Amino acid sequence: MIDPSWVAGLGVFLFCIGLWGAFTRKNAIIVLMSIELILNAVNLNFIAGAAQHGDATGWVYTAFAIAIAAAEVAIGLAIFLAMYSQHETISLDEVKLLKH
Amino acid sequence: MEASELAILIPVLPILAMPVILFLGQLFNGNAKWKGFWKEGGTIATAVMAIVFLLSLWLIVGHVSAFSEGNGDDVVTDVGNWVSYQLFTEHGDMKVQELGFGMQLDHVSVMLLFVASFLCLLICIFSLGYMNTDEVNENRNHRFYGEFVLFCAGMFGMVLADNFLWLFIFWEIMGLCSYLLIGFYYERPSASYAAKKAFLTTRVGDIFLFVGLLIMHAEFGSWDFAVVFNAANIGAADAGLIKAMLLLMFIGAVGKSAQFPLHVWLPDAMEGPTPVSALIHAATMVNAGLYLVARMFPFFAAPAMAGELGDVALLIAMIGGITAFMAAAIAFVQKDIKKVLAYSTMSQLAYIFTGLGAALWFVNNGHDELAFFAFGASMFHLFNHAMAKGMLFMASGSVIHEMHHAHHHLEQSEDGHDEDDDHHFDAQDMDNMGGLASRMPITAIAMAAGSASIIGIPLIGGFWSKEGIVGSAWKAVMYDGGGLFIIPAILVLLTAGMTGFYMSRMWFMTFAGKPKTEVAANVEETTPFIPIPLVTLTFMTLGGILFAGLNFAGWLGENSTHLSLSHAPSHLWHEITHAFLALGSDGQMDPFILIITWTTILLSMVIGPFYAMSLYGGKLAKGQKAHWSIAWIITLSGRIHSTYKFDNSIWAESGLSTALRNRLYFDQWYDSLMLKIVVPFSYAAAWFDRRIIDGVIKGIETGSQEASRNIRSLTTGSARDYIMMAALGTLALFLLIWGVA
Amino acid sequence: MSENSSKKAIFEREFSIVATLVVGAGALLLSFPLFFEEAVGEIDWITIPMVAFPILASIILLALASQQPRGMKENMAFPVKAASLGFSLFILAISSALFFGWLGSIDWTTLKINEYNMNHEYTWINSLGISWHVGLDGLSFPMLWLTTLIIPITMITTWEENSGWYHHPLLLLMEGALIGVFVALDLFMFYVFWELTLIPMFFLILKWGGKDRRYAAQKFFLYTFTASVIMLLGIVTLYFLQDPSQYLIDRGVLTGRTFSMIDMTNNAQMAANDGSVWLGESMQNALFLMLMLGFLVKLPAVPFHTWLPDAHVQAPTSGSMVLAGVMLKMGAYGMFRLPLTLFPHALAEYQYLLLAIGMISLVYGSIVCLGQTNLKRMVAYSSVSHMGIVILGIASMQPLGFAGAIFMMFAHGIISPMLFSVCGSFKHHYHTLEIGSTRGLAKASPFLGGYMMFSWMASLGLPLLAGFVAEITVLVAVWMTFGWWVLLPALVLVITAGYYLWSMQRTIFEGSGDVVLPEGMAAEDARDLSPWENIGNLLMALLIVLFGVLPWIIWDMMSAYANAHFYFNMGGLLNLVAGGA
Amino acid sequence: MTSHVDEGSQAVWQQLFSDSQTLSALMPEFVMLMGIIALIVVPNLGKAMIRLPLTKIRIPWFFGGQRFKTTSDPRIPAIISIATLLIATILALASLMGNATRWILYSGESTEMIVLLKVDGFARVFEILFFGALMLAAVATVSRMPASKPSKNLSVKALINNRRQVDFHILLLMSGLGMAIVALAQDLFMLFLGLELASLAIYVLVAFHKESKAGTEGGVKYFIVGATASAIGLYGMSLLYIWHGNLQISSHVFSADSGVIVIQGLDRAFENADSLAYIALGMMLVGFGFKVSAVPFHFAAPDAYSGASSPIAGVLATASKAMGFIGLMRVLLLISLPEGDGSAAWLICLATLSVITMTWGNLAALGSDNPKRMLAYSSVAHAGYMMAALTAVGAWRWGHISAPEEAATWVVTAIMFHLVVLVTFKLGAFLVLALLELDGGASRSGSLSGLARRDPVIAASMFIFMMALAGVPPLAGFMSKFMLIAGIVNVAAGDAGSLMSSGGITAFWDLHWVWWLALAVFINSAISLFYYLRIGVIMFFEEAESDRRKPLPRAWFLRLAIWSCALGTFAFGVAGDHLIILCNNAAESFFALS
Repeated sequence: MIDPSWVAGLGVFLFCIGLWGAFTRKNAIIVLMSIELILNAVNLNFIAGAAQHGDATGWVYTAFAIAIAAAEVAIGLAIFLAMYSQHETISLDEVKLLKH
Repeated sequence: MEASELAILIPVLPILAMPVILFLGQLFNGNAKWKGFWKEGGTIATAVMAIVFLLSLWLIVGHVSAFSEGNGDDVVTDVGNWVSYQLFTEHGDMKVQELGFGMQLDHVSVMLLFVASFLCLLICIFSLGYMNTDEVNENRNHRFYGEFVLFCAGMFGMVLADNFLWLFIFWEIMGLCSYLLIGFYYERPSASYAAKKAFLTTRVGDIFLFVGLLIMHAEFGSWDFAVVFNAANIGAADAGLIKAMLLLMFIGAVGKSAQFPLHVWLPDAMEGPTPVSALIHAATMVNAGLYLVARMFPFFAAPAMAGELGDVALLIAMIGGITAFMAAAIAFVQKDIKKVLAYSTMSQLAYIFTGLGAALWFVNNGHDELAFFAFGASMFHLFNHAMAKGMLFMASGSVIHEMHHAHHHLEQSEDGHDEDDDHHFDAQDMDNMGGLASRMPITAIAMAAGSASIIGIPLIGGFWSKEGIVGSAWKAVMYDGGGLFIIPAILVLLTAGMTGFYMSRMWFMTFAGKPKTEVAANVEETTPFIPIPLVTLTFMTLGGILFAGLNFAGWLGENSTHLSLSHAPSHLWHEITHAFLALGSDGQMDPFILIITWTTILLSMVIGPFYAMSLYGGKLAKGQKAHWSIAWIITLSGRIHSTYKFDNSIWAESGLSTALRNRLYFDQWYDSLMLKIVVPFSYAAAWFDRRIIDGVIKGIETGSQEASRNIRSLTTGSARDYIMMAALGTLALFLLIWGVA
Repeated sequence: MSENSSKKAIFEREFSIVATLVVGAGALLLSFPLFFEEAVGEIDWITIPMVAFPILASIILLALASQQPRGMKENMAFPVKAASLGFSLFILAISSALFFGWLGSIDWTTLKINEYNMNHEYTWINSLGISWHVGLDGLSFPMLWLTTLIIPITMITTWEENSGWYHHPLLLLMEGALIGVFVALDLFMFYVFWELTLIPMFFLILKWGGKDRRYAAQKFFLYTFTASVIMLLGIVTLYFLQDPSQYLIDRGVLTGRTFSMIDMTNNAQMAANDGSVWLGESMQNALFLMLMLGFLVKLPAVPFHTWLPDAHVQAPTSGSMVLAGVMLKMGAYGMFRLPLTLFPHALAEYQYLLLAIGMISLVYGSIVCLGQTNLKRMVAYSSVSHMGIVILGIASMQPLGFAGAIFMMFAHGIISPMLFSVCGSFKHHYHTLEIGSTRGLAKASPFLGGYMMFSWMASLGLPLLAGFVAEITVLVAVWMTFGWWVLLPALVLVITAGYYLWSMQRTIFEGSGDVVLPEGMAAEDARDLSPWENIGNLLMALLIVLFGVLPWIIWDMMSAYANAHFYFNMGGLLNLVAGGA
Repeated sequence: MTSHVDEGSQAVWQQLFSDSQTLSALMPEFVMLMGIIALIVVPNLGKAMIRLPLTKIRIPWFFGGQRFKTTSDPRIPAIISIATLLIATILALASLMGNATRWILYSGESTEMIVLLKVDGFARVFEILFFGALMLAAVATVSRMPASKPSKNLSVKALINNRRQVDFHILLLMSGLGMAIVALAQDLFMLFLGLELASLAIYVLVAFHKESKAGTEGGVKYFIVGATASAIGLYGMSLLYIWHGNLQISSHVFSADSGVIVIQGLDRAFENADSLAYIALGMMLVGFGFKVSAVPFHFAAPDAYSGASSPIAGVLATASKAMGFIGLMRVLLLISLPEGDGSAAWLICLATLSVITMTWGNLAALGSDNPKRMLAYSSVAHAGYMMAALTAVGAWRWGHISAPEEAATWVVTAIMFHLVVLVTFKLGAFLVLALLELDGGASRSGSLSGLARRDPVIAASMFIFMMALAGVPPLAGFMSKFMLIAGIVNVAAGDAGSLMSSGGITAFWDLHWVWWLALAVFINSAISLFYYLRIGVIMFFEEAESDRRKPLPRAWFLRLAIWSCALGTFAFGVAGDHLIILCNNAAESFFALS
């Protein structure tokens, strides 16, 4: 069995990538993907924790987290679509009507 | 009913009359009957003044007779409590203190009360003629009478007050009325300016008096004469502070009595109507300072202060001497008849200060008898001067009034008259007068009597007191080690001669010679009411000899003596021998004082008038006749004028003369002090307030707006930036937690 | 046209009925205790309607009037004004009845410290220990009376000048709030009313002010609010420094503490009696400074004064009158009520700081006055200067100084409204406030000139007018404590005279017989005061004379308060001050 | 914090779905659920029939087909939603009055139990807050997004509005349910679930006006940043899970059928926290910090507020923020307060955050011309005030003072009170803006100009709201700010008060430094007054813009909501006693453990 800390370590890695992606990428879809990466890191952590503590709730948490991530994507894409229909772009840098 | 029970009415009646007059005046302004019978309030004012005079007379007679019967005492009437409070003393306990109003009657206050009420009444009558016949004053005479009665109330209150606080309160009320009345013709810039100047200058003095009173309160815990003059209390007080207190109070007196260096307001105060000048700026208010200094007597007399307060006395005499000399010198060159009188007032008041200084000096050094003499002489001079000067001003008012009328008359008769001319003609300028003796006999006689009194022509009013003052000053030098007293002594001696000159000059320029203008030739003495006070006061002035006979000066000097008619002839003899032969109290002739006496008489009676005659005298125009009583003077002056011709052009064109015409530049200095220093400083302060203090507040405002802009510019609008900021914030959070945990 | 006027007539009738009903009902309710005192027993609660009714009445009037259709509102100005005035007069009647002892047979001069007449308490927000606690003593009653005097006079004076229909109700609201401040014995309540006064004043300035009224209104509100929140922090801290009491906790007070000034004062006094320093020295000092900041800004004292000139210059006459007449007194009142009563040691500690602030306010304020070119601004700075005297009186730490300071509050409270009313009339009739833009106005407007002269004279401390008593008593106390420092205030008396006389010379005097009007003003437009203004000014002038000639009318209770205060709170400090003079 | 077994407590332990008691305990939530279902079902009721297979019998199925006219009326969803929220509020209030604490458990295995929900006063008060705020929003929306009676000649806009009714109200109810779960949750993950449920609904609500550029943009930004923040928060939770093994907020001991069961919650574990735990804590702070819009996680908030319709913005500023504060309080006050001597580890960190937050918010609002953004920034500032109060509890010098719980309880009371009354004036202010939006927009301060003339009552209400926000007495905003300050000072004074009985002496510097936070709050509220006053000045001073001089539309529902807010603002200010007591009881139940 893989040591849970490796799993968690992968999680840290994914988290960093996700966070980095979230504020470096302009394309909204990619930002959304980056956020998904963070959520995946969360899942890995829960799994690692569950394995480490021998606790079933971690698995349950993971299942819920996946569901949440899915819902989030759905909503995100819907909002992006609405944005696209208004702004005709999904680049976050070009949507700057509201500022200051 | 005791007179003292009604005494409270003396100040209160006029105070109540003021709103009545003002209210009715505002109500009936322009009404014919109001102008006619009511004289725009003048009738009410006169009635009130008459009542007050009768009340005062009652009071005075009661006082004098009580003393004559040997059971007299200073009457102190407690009228009521004003405010009460508690004081916290150094010993850690509290004491209840009450400030009440009460009235005190002693010889000095009785004398001043008489002077005030008598002159107030006379001048009020004078005003009926003077004010109500001048159309400049039409429809606003009620203001004059309202302020006039208020002033009278202030004077009576000040004289009667039994404590220094109320003295001060009424003192200030007089100041206010002085301001209001000088500024009666408020539309004239010069009057408005003069009023402000008078108020401010006297107020400078007043605050020193005020601080002095604060010290008095701290030292005695009270302002009541009864407490303050108690020798034991004075003994318990701190000598240094008492000295400071007296000095401060003296500064107040200097301001009020227009002494050097706070004298600048008095000449300008002549902007007011002439009755005002007569009443306030000659006869009554300016005496307030003297009264105050006279009231300081017990401090100098207190055993605990013996020898301690000589400096103060010397200073008082010194200021007196300087002012006397300076004012007389300035009076030499004045053309305005009222200005001459104003400077004369200053000069004469200064005499009294010198006399008082000597009296205080004596009493402080333990020479009570000399002190009482000097004190009595000073107070007597106050009396004489008030009577004479009040009359002189009224007489000058008469001249001015008639000049004005004549001018007006001429103007109307001349067709196509240029209206601007009106402003060029100065009814007060003596260069426009001349030869009026025949056209205004009453005025001329009155003025001659008044001038004689002021000059100190022997046996006439002022002579008796002036001699005493000069003599006292020299005695202080001679017998009491007052080395520096030599300065005021010499100054007052010289001033005696100068007085002779400028008073004569004024009289001759006005009444002698030929009319210098057409206006002067057409003057008629017709205005009603004016002669009444002139005649009355002429007798009063000439009656100085009676007062001298009554030992009036002695009575004033020492509270224990009393007036007695039966001893009058012997007293008169006593006075005459003393005055002319310089007999001391022991009956021995004092040769030195004799010299001084006769020098004074010579200077004032002979040399001064002689020069004046030679320069300004002259016979009347042909066909004009003066009254016999003055005709000889004019004739004499014409002789001297034609015989002795002095070339005074060197003096007249010298720098000294220019300086005197410019009043020794005091006004310029004070003005430039105000305009170049105080006003710019205040503008700078206003700038500082707006730019710096408020600038900080505004800076905070603009700064926060700036900060707001900067902060909001961080909200770039890009979601990526938001996330980045959040991430950075997270990092910062970690670091913070790390640092602490 | 006819339809409109008939509408108007109907409306006026209806409105008059409603307004009469409102006033009548209030009057009836209030008169009940007046005439049936025995029937209702104690009348301790009398101040509560004095606070509540003006506020309610003004809200009702505002609500009634605001719901009228457009074009009708202006027609209502008269009945609304009349109702407001009627109400304020009634409040005046009650407070006067209290003063003269017609009501409840009150003796104002025998109160000890922390004893109150009309002491009444209702539970308000029990969980925080807040109650509606009212009471009056020799300090607060003069202020209450002043308020009830000044508000109707203000209404009368500005009857015509400000024609808006909600002007007078705002003044009524102001009156309620001000009375609330002065009667409150609960710190929370005190603070609530303290801030509530800002709102009507804000609107008065904003609605009827001058050109820069917007700036001035905001500055006024912000500045004083900022200072008072810091004061509030002090109050809250003080609150939590008290012992939680089990008794209160059992009664449902969650924190176990109250905001009662009486309790706090008692605690402070008990500590002072033991010779100890209540709350400790540094705590006293900190709290003292915090509370004082709020009050000094309100007063205002240099350097926290710059809101005042702006507010005054921009405010309408009524605003200025109430602001200068009563609102500034809130600051001084607060000082006496809180920091001076609770923290005598801190007062001793900061005596010289107060001296400095007072001196600077006084001297600097008067010098700045001299440099002003705007009449109202000058008068505003003169308020700063005069309030400096109040601080000096406090700093003197003498019973006489305290009493003098309180009298100064009262005297300035009747003098300064007159100053501002004159300025307001000046502005109203001549459309300018520039000193020097006119000459010889006394000719065109003799009443204006006369009142200006009178009020100026009153303000510069002429004897037998109200201000003099205050000045002399305070300065006596200052001499006794600080000695020669008194020369500075004395100097100010000259400067004060200087700027007042100078300003008169350049406005109502001179002109060489002609009236010089401001540019662009036709000669026939130069009018004198309206009857309303005349009446208002006359009333104030009478008051000024009354309290100048007979100061003991109100002085006695002030002096009694100061003495009681001094006996108690300064008891332990005697040795500290003894070395002062 | 301490978690001891309180044997004699009234607590009732219930397993999820074990009996009808659970149902009754969770009645408001079930009502919300029913409401959501009803909103889905009712508009879709129609003449749909199901034909039984092989027969010709058609059974009415009612779901689908040609819709009934009455049930498909576009005005129905609003009624359902308002009714649901109303009933839920009433039930929550009833439950609050019942005052029994119930714990809802989930039994994993026989020996392992997880406490999922806790029904107590704390949760109920917040639920009332949430439902109330949402109800006001729903009522306002009746006017803001009016549904029209179906007819042939409706405008396109009216048609769109009609079609959106169901969506809007479903989302509203869902967010309400999510918030309720947050209030109830006793497990961090459960809390997170509720949070996500609410957030996801709100993301959509923000972007609801998808035909406007601003709406979609605001939605996108809010979504992106929000999703990131909650992902970070969740990551923190997962770390915590790794560290501790469960996400229970507090520890419990209770007897079950199978014997005594001990749940070791995070509160116990934090006594010996290591850096991992602190990192996790920090990350959770980010997640909740976004919800309460604390600086620097607030950036999307102004954009979202100005993009969203005003009632929704109001919900964001009140209910959503309250939700974030529940999280913060749970994490900070229940989990990570130390027991021994000393202050909380996050004390300085949070103090810094709070001061920066309030100052930043106020300064930014100072120059903002858009009233909605201004209110957004002011909402940031208000978050700062509340965080300052929270921070103060961390200064709680354990062992030094005799009655620490009271101080902490007081702070929680103050925060709850503040959040509750915030609904009245913050939401009220947004509702006024909503009214202006009906009249052509509210995105410039000029939109408010001349409001006093156009509609004095609304202007007066707005002024009341502004003054309440600034904290001017006697309005609710003053009361709440006053209580926050009182909380801070109470903690700072500590036991200083009780020393006084013996005439004791305290040096000023003995006050804990959190006292200065109170000063910061006050100075900030003074700054804030500037921009609140400016709104008043604009309304009462400036002339209305030339094209906006007519009276405001008669949106009665919206006005009703505004008036009730104004009334509440005033009433809670002068007579907030009952609410304070309510909040205080709730706060006590927040700390009560058993």
